[in-house]
Amino acid sequence: MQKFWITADPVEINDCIKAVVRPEAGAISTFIGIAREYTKGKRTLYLEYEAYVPMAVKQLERIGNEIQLKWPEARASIAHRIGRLEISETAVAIAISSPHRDEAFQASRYAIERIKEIVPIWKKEHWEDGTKWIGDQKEQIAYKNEKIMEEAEE
Amino acid sequence: MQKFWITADPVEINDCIKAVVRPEAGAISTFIGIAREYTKGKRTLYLEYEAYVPMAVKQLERIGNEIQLKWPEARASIAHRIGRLEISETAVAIAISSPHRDEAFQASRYAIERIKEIVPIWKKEHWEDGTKWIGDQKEQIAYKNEKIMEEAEE
Amino acid sequence: MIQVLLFAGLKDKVGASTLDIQEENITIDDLRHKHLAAYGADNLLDQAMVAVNEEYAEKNTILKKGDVVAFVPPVSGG
Amino acid sequence: MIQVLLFAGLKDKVGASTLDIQEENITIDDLRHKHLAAYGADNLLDQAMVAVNEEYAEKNTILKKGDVVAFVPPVSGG
Repeated sequence: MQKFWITADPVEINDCIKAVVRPEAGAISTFIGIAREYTKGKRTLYLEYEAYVPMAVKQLERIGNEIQLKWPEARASIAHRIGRLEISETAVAIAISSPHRDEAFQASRYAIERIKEIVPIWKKEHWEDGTKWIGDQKEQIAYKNEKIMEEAEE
Repeated sequence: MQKFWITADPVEINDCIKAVVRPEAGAISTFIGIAREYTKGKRTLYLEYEAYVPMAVKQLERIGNEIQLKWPEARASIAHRIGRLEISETAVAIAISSPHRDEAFQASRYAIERIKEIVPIWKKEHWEDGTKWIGDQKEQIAYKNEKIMEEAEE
Repeated sequence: MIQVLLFAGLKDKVGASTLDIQEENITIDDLRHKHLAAYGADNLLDQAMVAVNEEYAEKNTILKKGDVVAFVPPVSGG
Repeated sequence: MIQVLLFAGLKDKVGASTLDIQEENITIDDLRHKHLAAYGADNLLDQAMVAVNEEYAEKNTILKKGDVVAFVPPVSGG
């Protein structure tokens, strides 16, 4: 079963859940990122996501491997949507299963933070008065390539 | 729309998600507790849950209110199954929506911890060699009624 | 009359999920010692929280006619 | 030949999502300064990470014939 994918079709959290359910699991933590209409009072009409698809899939798989190293009993599945998203549609869906809830919560939080750091996917806001590619959200002047590569070798 | 309920029918996380999706939400954190087959090597055949239903619903609603006090922009929905559950079936489903992910994660973690403290629901393990009502998981000798009541008044 | 509700292991031990007790204006503790001592469920009752009319209550709460008092064993939902 | 991939704001600025460049045995930095300086996208290129054949790479990596180098602007998925 596919566990990490990028798709132009609607993303359904149950597909990620099905990919991680197993008899040893007692807890599933999921995270769903959805298109928000209002950000600080400004209205978004819709979102557009673009990805470097084959690399993005590899990076999602890498996050899954990192999770399994950090929390050996946890299993992850992640799907990310691309193309045009209407308000409240799912952009990203993450499901983590584990025997107990603590690791599941930690790993799902870890997954979304890593997605926002290393997965080549970009969001474009479409407002009433214009558009903008979003990026550099952490206000880093330049990316720290070295740091990302070191982490990959851990 | 119903946001807090106890049911003998299968619980579907999407029903909780639908109850909390709104235009202001950019993040949904969910938690799903499922029937685990193996606990420390011991095999569970199936689980049985019993609830003091009207009070359990009130306590779930109370948890929803507590969440809205602690995280004003978060909204919660919680469903708990009762009766017989086969392995990997959902016992509890929690969905929290909020504008940003931090509160969503915190509130879903809070919800499951509070369920395990104050909601009158009991689990019975059915093993190959017997059965047992589970309780006193935190190894408290006696319940701290006073503490629970103080928290209710906060 | 006061209605007593019992659950899970406590229900199994007592052998009933409800008991109707002909009392009023009595504390939960007094009701327990007067009417529930015979069931050999003291340990389970010690561990239980109590609720009156679906809200958690102190064990010195005075029960009135028609009240429903529930003994709530340590919960294990989730 | 080396293929260059561009995304998001960088793609819009350069006006292309792929560029085919007749080079080999050249570092990413040198390729950038020699072939991409004309597009007025220096700020965006400064901010970008780079990947070679779908893996993140250092900017002093030497590109070989047939390599695919991607300039990855600050990501904003999730």
